[in-house]
Order: sequence, then structure tokens, then C-alpha cells
Amino acid sequence: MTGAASTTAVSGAQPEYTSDEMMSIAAARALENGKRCFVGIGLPSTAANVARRTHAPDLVLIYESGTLGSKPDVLPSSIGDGVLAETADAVIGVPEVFNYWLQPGRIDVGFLGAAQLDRFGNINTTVIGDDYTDPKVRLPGAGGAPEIAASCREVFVVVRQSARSFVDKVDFVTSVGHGSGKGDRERLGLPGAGPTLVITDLGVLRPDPETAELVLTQLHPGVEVEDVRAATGWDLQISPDLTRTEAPTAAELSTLRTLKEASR
Amino acid sequence: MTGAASTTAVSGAQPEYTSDEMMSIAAARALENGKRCFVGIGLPSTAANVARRTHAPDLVLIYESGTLGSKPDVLPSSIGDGVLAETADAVIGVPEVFNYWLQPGRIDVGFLGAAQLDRFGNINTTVIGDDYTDPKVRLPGAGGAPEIAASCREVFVVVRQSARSFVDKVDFVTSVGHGSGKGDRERLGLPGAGPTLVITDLGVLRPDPETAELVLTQLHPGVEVEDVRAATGWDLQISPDLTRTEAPTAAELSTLRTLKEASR
Amino acid sequence: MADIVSLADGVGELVRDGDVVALEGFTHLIPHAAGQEIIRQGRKDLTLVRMTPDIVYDQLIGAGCARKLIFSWGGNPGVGSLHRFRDAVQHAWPVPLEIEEHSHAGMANRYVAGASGLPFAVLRGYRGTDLPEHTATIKWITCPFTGEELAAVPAINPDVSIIHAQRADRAGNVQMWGLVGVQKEAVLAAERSLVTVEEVVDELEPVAGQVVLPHWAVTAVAEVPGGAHPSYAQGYSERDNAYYKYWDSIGRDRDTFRTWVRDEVLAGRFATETTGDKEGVR
Amino acid sequence: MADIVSLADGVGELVRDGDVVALEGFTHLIPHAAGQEIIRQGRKDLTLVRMTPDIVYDQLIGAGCARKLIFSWGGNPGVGSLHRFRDAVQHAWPVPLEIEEHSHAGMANRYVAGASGLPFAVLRGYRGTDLPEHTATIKWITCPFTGEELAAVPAINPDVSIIHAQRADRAGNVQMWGLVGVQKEAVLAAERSLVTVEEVVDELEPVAGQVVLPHWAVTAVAEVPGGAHPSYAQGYSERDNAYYKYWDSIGRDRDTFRTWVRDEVLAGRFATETTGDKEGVR
Repeated sequence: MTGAASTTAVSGAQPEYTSDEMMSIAAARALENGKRCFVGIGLPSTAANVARRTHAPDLVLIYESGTLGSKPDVLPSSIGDGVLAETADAVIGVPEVFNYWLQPGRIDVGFLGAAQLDRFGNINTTVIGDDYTDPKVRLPGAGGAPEIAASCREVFVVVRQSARSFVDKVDFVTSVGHGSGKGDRERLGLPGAGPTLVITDLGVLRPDPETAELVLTQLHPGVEVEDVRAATGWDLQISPDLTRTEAPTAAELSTLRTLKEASR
Repeated sequence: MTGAASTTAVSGAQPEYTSDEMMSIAAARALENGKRCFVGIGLPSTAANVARRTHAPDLVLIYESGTLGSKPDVLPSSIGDGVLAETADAVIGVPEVFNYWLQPGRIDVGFLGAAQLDRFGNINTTVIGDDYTDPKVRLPGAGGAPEIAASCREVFVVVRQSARSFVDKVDFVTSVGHGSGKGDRERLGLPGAGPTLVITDLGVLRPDPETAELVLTQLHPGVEVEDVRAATGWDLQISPDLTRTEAPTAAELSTLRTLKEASR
Repeated sequence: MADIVSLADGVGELVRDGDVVALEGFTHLIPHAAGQEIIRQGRKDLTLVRMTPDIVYDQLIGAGCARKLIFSWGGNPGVGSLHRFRDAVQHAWPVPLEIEEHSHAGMANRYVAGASGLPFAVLRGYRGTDLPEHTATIKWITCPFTGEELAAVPAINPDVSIIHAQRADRAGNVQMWGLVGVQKEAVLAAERSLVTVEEVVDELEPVAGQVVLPHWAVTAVAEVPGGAHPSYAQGYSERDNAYYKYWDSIGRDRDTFRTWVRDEVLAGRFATETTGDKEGVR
Repeated sequence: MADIVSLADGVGELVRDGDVVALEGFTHLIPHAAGQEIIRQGRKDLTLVRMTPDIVYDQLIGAGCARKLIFSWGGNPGVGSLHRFRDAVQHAWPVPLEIEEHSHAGMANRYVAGASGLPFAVLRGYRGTDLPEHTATIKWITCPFTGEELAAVPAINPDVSIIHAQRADRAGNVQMWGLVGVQKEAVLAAERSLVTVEEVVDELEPVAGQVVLPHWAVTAVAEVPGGAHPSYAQGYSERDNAYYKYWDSIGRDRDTFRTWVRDEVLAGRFATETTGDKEGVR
């Protein structure tokens, strides 16, 4: 689920870092201490574990493999790593994860990746192409994502941005973001607020409060609006309150790199 | 749930024993080795534990409190005694008992008591009297019995016999026996065979294969047909193949008494 | 993070007049001390939920705390009847008691639905019995795949659930083992929860058969050693079988019961370091 | 009482051409050795059921054992795609593969319904997604109490389920711990079951977090140390993360895969004391 790490180096007065590192650290910062976070493997897991080792020591990590309150000392390479069970407050069966813990809305943040994401934050991890029965590319499928997207109080998406992955309309709605716009989640009866934050290697997008369309609200250091527009498959709107992400601190980078190093 | 033990002594060439002891031993004998038996507390539990210590060492005892394969060394005084959990092959939650183990028909024998039993083996443990909302006597209620009676492959009822408890029609159907007669269980979609054996302190009744009405098929030693008729609230039919129960052996009695003694 | 509180404060904060209250524990780990604290604080008009309303609810019903009981088996296990429960149902003493009656399978599944955030549960139950005629919360539902008709029961979501467990740590993570009944489901189904424990410890050593409730799924924890008596806490105490028989003699008679409440329950308030006794003792 | 058998005999006796077969294990305790024994015995036309058809099913699909896959997530965890699965779906190689696709929540509940003897399960899922349009086994059902519409999925009841566990005793009682996934449900939902274990022991020492399957709920047990590799058995082995990456290089190419099957799987039959290889190797 992790792909090749981006090697774009960003330099300046700050320590050097890659755009992937910026993405992970921006995602980590979004996680408030004490929150219960349903974590997918790969980028979400990296970010959640950086958060737990920096500003959010009491972040509660929940993995769909059946661990509540995992405290891994290395980055797990799969959601089923032994370290997740060994360090958990409770280990439970998979039906219980979904029925007793996710479905009733006990989880604050669902942390998801995406193969394709559209302007309303809908996620596709099923097929690329128009024909489900004869797909251009067969992706892994739903996993836990549809119910994570439905039931968590809010959803953060962490995904590398490109015009191919950021599309006007996903080929297949695996997990509902804001459907076809504002009010759709309520009409569908989805209890959570849906994607409130999309963190990419270029910046941060948030749903417009009026339309639920994802708009650019924050740029990572060294990235310009035109770079993000070029990496977006729809006519991206820019927030009038566009801000600039603070570059990773030395402490954040060292935490992230130590974690990554330890898991090699 | 246990009442005052009967003190009617039966004597002869055999060792002396009470009619309650005969009942427990007759019930124990009915349990085949290796069967999985869902055990209610009181008379059923006594009988099941005697069986396990005599001819049926591999009898699997299942208690609704959440134990699979309990091997108590004393008679438990409630279905929640610690000894049941400590000696079990597996301890599980109560929803799992009913959903994963009882409901799918994994249990061979459901072993039930009754406050009132009727000619078709229906069981009442809810209310005595015609008016549910203003009962003459309020009984404990259903507990696990309705689903035990529905789902076990067959049901054995162990109950002291009297004209008050053996009635033509129960005041309230808590647990279905043969309903209003042959074929009713199939019509209701109840998977198990229902009560195939009713063991009392006087003898043994079995459903007539044609009508499903309980008929007397076996008399305990020293009991006459007229005694049983007098203790039955309907016009009791007698099997043409009426047999006589073998008196308890010294070994059976000593097992029963040792168990009872140990649990005082 | 669950608050660590006194029993009196826990009950005082979390149990309100008119609440739907579940005290669970299936013969093991029955929260008797919490039940008596509810009597002591004079709560009334409660809807009491419990699969096996044994002694703990006989006491609450006799003390007049309840207006309704949702249950599946109301007896004194191993002994016989619950006389206060019977008196309430048969003679409306001390107050009328409405009942909503299920089977164990039905009750267990109602808690499961409640814990799962579902409005109802499906089971293969009740068919042919007289229960559906008298219990409005039993309905029928058709399988959309096979056409088979099955029973449906609505979720139970208590305002507050109270259980007893062996241990908690200082963050309020709760650990119990042995017969664990429907306690996890009762807590997860409830809006608020109070867990009384034998002891609060620094570290929860893993135990075979344990169920752990994370601190963020529990509202409050109170250390009440022996709080399950005459029920028991495996690893800490034995079931007091004699007390169950003794209870038969107390519960059997209204005056004896009243004396027991006065001497054993209301007097007991002075033995706790209570500050939460807001409603006074009636 | 469960039979203690060799892996070859267990698969030979219990897995038949055309069966609905579930191999479960959620990243932990994946029964890889049993999967390869199925390839070795040349089973075909199987309907494979599994929440996460990772490497174990990539191998079975690539070897042409399956005609249908019922699943919720088909990837190589921590690495990327399953190339044999993709090749089967995108190019019908080596045989066409029908798929029936759910979410994890749906699959888990289908097993729960199967284990519970119910025809279907209810969940709050799928709403608004494109899955119901393509998956006939997702329908809608109305709560008889609230009128709310929820998703319904049919029970899964495999002909045979296969899992890997840490230990069994000589009677065939099975013990597993750590991440236990949906293995208990898969076994209880199935008509027959085979459990491969790290070791058969005289006595099962209790372990925190254990799930025990009684011997009378299991058809057969086979001692297969390391039978989960490259997955792991907590307490016995570590996950071989490098193998998952290595698999990407094997699965990516048809010829490399065929060579792997010939050299690593079919050759392996001589290493087992098999007597159950009834169908021959294709």
C-alpha cells in the first residue's frame, strides 16, 4: 500500500525534507491529542505514529485487524503486525472491530488513503475504468474504508496529489465523501461528517462549507498554487484564506525518520 | 430452582434410595457418552454430572453462563459458579452462547426443568393463572429455555410429577414442546425434535410417535400406573410396551451422593 | 479517560430519576454495592434492565426505585423465587411494576444491537411461545435472501449501565475475566457507564479469558472491594451461596425487608466517604 | 473429537472440487501451507472466500484452482497489488474469475451470520457506495421498530473452512491468540473445517487473549509448523516482510509464477508423508 517514496527535496533555512515527509508531518499535526483514530496502513499509519510521538502522546490508535490502543515502537509494515497486538490495550476479533467500535460512531477520526479522489472527497479503491466487469486496472477493493468513511466523526485523507488521482468524478465510489455535494451525507443517512481534511504532498484541501467541494486551503512550503492546479483533475478553487504550511521542525523530522529507520 | 428434596424412601433388595435419586439417575442414564448437553441448573445439572462420572465421561456440558465443556468436581449451586468457568474448555460471553453455539443446532440435548408441563410437552415457567397481567403466581420467566427447546437436537425434561404440574394445557407457553400435536414443530419451523423424554420421580414419558402426546413408557421401581395417573392432570395414556426402570445401582447412588455431599 | 470516583459520587453523578438503568453481571460480578447505593440515594421511577434480576433487583424493586423491569429470568438462582419481584408484580407493592419480558437470547441480542449502534437484532427465537403476544418489543422480519421469517428485537440503549469488574488501572482501563456475561455489551450500549472494581492498580497484568474495556469507553470507575457480594469476583472472592438462601428469609416478608433496608443499606451510607448523595434518603 | 491428520490427508479428505472454501487469518495466522497443498492436489472450480485475498489466494488463483472469489480487499499488504488476482480479473488468466465483492464489515457480518445459523446479517453499511449496484448479495431491510433502512447481507456457510492456529491438544481442541480475525466465525460457519497448527501438545496452557475452539467444533487438525509463513504465528514466528516484497517479483510475471509453482509447490509434495493426494497433480 505504500508506494515509492517521493524524493523531491525541499531546501531552505529549515532542514531538508521530502514532499512525502511534509505530507506525513502535516497529517500528523492534524491529529489532536486524546482522539481515537482508525488508522489505515501506509501514509495514515506513519502520520498517526508521528503524532503519537510528538504532540499527541494519548492518541488512541485503532487498527482494523483488531487492536484498540496500539502503541507500536516501530512503524508496522501491515495492519496485522505483531507489534500492534502486543502493545494494544485490547485485542478483539474483526467482527467486533466493525460492529462494536466503528459502526456506533465511537471513533473520532478515520484516516484513509485513496487511489482516486474526486472534487467531493469521494474515494475509489476498487477499479479504474468505466466498466466494473472489465476494468482498466483492478484495485484492491473496499476493505474497511466504506464504513470508516461513513461512521467516523470525521475523515482525514492522506494521498499524493496528481491530475490522474485527483479527478472530477471517481470511476467507482468505494467510500462516500460528500457524495454529489452539500447535504448528500445527511440524505444518505451517513452519521459522520465525512472528509474534513485532505492532506497531500502539495498542500491541504478542505470542503467548502457551502458546497462541500474540496478547495485548496493551505500550501506546503515551496509549492505554488499553479503546481497544485496542475496536479488536480478539476478546476480547483482556492480558498480566499489560503495559508502556508509551516515547514517540518527538526524534531518532527527526526521523529519521523527514526520511526521509519526502526521499521526497515 | 431446586426445591425440597423428596424423602420418599424406596426399599427392597437394592440399596435404599429416594424417588428424587431415582429420577436423577434415570435422567443421567439417558445421556449418551460424547453428547453435547445444554444444562439447566438443579435437577438437569445433577443428572448430567452423575452421567459424566458414570457411563458418560466424555459428555460435554454447556452452561448458559458461558462455559463450553465444564468438568465440575462438585455440583454447582448456580449456573454461574466459578468451578464451571475454571474447568471449562472455553469460556465465552453470553451472546455468543446463544448465537454461535445454541442457535445453529450444535447441541445434542437440551436438558430442562419445568414448573408446568402439558400433554404435548410444552413448558411453562412464566405465570400460573389465566391472566398474564394479573397472575396467580409469577414464576421466574423464560431464561434460556425457549431457544434451548427450539434449537437443541432433542430435549429431555426432568421434573417432579404431580397433578398440579402435569396439566392438560399450560397456562403460558414459555418453551414449545410439541405445540398442539404432531407436526406443529415443523409448521413453526423449530429445528430440533423437541422433548423426546420426560423423566419424573415416578417414571418416564415419551411422545407418542403418531400424536406427539406424552405417554407413560416406563415406571420406576415401586411405582404403579395408578400412582402416575393420579399425578397427571390429563387422561394419561400408557404405552403397550411399558417397561420398568432398573433400580439405581450402588455405584450410581454413591456417585450421586458423593457429588451432592461435596457441594453442601 | 474514565474518572476514578467514589461509589457514592459515581452513582450520584450518573444515575438520575427516571433513567433506564442496566446493572449486569451473569451470576458472576454482579454489582450489588452499586445497587444498594442507588437505594441509598433514593432514586425512583427507574426502568431497570437486566437479564437475570436476581437479588440485586429484588432489593431495588422492594425499595421502590423501579417503575419498570425489562428482563428474561427473575429468580433467586439455586434457591427459588424473588419475593419482592413477585410482590411487585402480583400486588403492586411498594409501587406498581410494569414488566417487559424476553428470553435470554432476546435480551442478549438486544444488548448486542445496542452496542453495535443498530436499531434492532435478528434471532431465531420466540416462535410458538406466548411471549410475543405479551411483549410488544418482539416482532417478525423476513430475510431478504431466503424469505424466512425470523424474530426481531429492538436495541437496548440504557441511559447508564453499571457493572462490577476485577480491576482497573489509573487511566480507567477496565479488566475482567471468568464468566463475562453481557457486561461489555451493556457498557457499550449505554450513554454513560459506571464500573465498580475490586481494585485500582498501576498496571493490568494480562489474564487468560480477559475482557478489557478501554478507558475511553467507560465514564467512571469506583474502587469497591467486595462490591459483588454475595455474587463473587473470580480471583478475589467466592460466591456466598449461604447468602442467597438467607436472602429468601429477608425478601419473603415486607417488614423484614424494610428492616433490612433500614439497617443494612441506609445505615451503610455512613460507612462510605460519600459526597454525591444529592437526593437525600427517602 | 477432531481427527489429527497429515496436511495432505486433511486437504485430501475435506476439500473437494467445486467447493466453497474459506481460508481465513487476518494478516496473522494465514494458512499458507494448506493453500499450497490445495494447489498440489490440483483442486479446481473452487469458490474462494476470504476477507483479504492476499498472497495465499494470489497463489491459488494463479494456479487455476478458483472459478470465483468472494472478498473485500485483494492486495499484497504493505507492498501493493496482487498480480495473479489482477491478471485473472483483467485477462481471465489462467481461467476466468468471477468476483463477489463486499466491504470488510459486510464480509465479517456474513461470517457472523453463518456462524450463528442465521440466513442474513444487518449492518449500517454500503450506503451511497457503488458496491450494491454490482454485488447482488447486498440488499436493504427495514427496521420493524424505527423504520430505518439498513443493509442486509446473506450468511456465508463454506463447505470447508481452513485456518492456522498456534496449538491443539490431542483431542483436537484448538487454541489461538494474538490477532484472531474472523477465524472462529469461519470455522463455525462451515460444514467442515481443517485447522493447521504449529504444534500438537498434551495440555493447552491458558494464554491471555486466547480463543479456544472445542474439539467437537473442528473436523480435523494437522500439525504444520511454520504453516503460516510468510504470515506468522504470534509466540512462534515473525512476519516475513521481505517475502511479501519478494512475492511481488514472483506474481508479476506468468512464467516466473509457473516456475515457482513447479519448483516450490509441486515439488513440495514429496516432502510430505502424503497419502491423500487423490486427484493427482495437474
